[in-house]
Amino acid sequence: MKFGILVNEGPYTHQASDSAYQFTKAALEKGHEIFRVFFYHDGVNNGTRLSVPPQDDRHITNRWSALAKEHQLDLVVCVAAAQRRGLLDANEAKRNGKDADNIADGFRISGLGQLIEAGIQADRLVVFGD
Amino acid sequence: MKFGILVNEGPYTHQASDSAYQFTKAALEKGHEIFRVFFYHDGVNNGTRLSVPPQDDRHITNRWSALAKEHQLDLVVCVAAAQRRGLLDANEAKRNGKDADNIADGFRISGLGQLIEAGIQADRLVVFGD
Amino acid sequence: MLLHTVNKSPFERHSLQSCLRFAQAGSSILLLEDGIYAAIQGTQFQPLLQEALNDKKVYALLPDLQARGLPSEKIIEGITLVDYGDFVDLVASHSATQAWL
Amino acid sequence: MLLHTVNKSPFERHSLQSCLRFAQAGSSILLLEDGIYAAIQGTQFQPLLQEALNDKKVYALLPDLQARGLPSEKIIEGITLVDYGDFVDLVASHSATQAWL
Amino acid sequence: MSDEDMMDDEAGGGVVKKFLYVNRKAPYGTIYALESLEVVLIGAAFDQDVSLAFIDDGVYQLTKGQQTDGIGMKNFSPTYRALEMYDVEKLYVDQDSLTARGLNAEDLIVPVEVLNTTQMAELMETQDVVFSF
Amino acid sequence: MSDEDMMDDEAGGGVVKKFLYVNRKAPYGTIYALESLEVVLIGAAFDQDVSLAFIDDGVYQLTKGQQTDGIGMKNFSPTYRALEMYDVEKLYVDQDSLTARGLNAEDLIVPVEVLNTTQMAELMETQDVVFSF
Repeated sequence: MKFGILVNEGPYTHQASDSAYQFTKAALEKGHEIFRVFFYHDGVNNGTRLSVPPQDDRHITNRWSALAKEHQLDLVVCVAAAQRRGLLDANEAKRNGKDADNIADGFRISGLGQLIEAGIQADRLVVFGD
Repeated sequence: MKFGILVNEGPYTHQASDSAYQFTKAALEKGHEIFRVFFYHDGVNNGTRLSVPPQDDRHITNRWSALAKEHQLDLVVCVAAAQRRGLLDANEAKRNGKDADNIADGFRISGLGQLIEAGIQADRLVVFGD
Repeated sequence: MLLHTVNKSPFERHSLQSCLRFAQAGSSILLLEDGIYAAIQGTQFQPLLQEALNDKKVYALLPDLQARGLPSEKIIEGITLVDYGDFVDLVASHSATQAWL
Repeated sequence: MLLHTVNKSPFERHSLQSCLRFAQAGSSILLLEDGIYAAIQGTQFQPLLQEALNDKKVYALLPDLQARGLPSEKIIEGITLVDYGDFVDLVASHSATQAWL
Repeated sequence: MSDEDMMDDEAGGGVVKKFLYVNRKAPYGTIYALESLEVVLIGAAFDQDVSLAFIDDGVYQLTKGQQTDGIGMKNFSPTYRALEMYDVEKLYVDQDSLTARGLNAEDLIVPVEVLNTTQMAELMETQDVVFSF
Repeated sequence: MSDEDMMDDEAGGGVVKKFLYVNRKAPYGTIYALESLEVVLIGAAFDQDVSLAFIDDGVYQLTKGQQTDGIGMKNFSPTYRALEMYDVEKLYVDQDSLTARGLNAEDLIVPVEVLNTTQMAELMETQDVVFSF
């Protein structure tokens, strides 16, 4: 079965990203396909490569990046939500005249249409939020 | 009177930063002193210079920066909370082997002791959060 | 005396009830952000607020009321509407502020 | 039928009550994150959950229970403890999932 | 909306699903209402069978007379009136949520269909995809 | 804790204020409990008169038997036991919040003083600074 995953909250502050990660990992272990993980609202902050959590804590962004690499996951950060909150890739930084970007490996920035598409193409959409 | 302000939530997602800003501005207009504005939890995300809100919306970070410049406000971002969430200045980026930083003008990163100090030195501490 | 602030809708969270349980006679309560929904007449929270008004001051932040389309005439009698400047004065005139987040 | 998820403490927010008001007979409810506090015996929410169990399935996510120090023997009878793999199965076996955020 | 928002238009390839947007949060205190509306607007281009449900504090999103100058935010409530132009016409409001808040359909900025609990529950059960924010 | 956290030690310059940390949120579902505790630990170096209040879901922060391996987070509840070493010894728990949750003082990981509503309200009224997160 094909799953779409929506993550509405940023890393660490709410458990949403953790629950979404555990769900995604379990789905993959059961042989399901993850059509896309879409990060919306503060969820876009999961995609920063500048995070430095304490050494005895999980690294939420790196964990997503590693899972994406292992399973060719499509991790999509909403462009409008990301712009509001300061999550940019090199293109977005250039387009908006910013001198730095902060997106992590394995994440890409795209439009809300990608969320709608996940709703259409995936057999099930699961929402994790606050 | 000297006020300390604590902002617990990030920009746009919760009204906390807006309310804190309006309060701070009103206090300054009444001739009070703002000892410090301390950004904790997701509040650290108020200090990113990479934010690009829609043109018809307020620019929360720039608004804080401008107020800080006009009134020599001390805007302090908690280092531990900022590291978790990927908000770094040039020093922090270097120290943690990161290739970019994202702190905005007028914000500085420091320790939680700065919040305690605000509690001690300010006549009143006001908390804005979720 | 303390100034208590409540910024959550009473329909969504229990912050208001907790605040009212601990707020002492003579203290003040400021409703702001989504907390202002507690200030409207005709909801299940009106009796709670009216009881609070017997021995406490209750304030509601007018800019937050206006943003949410709540007309002043729908506010429970006895609740004082304030602006951000008044909010500053309230903080200054109370011994400390406790936010019921 | 729908799978409803509730991730909020019933002591803090009203999500569980709203969920239970709309959940149809035959649907399922999964309590996770802070939502698992609703699964404990002896609180004001036990009657609500027991009524729901008459015509719905109720699940609670074991890893979230364990994290919060809630022993399995304190869970309301009839609630099924599940892990993340079971959560996946539940999503797959219901027509859609509705999150009561 | 930026260019990227539009680039996936018609990605559905002819499939029509029932999409329900569940709105349970008040406006301005948090951004969920506004950003939910942004999804609805983008989603309208995909020709799915879209419904919006307003439950609990979500009914506050639709109140008339919102004036946001005092809090320095943009008043986005007129956008709900624009939904019709996007062919988003199924707006359902929970009767009990209105009543509990001392509101009725005349207090709302757009025409809506008011549903009782059973009707709303049945609407939910028929959906293929439920978005909550 | 990083170096910066310590650099303001003794910034109070002899002033002793009454600091109350109000904990009303459950652990793990959100980070507030953990990050509140981090403030308490840093604040302990400043020799203020510190009290912690656990109210509503905040009492869940103190439950025995927390095992977080399954959710991949760190179990920070043992840190409450370390507070004593930092001379943070005034831990107050609201009786009604315990009762509503079917808990009592024996279910908690540290010794606490259980207060009724009036006692807790009076404690609050005596504070100079109230931190809520």
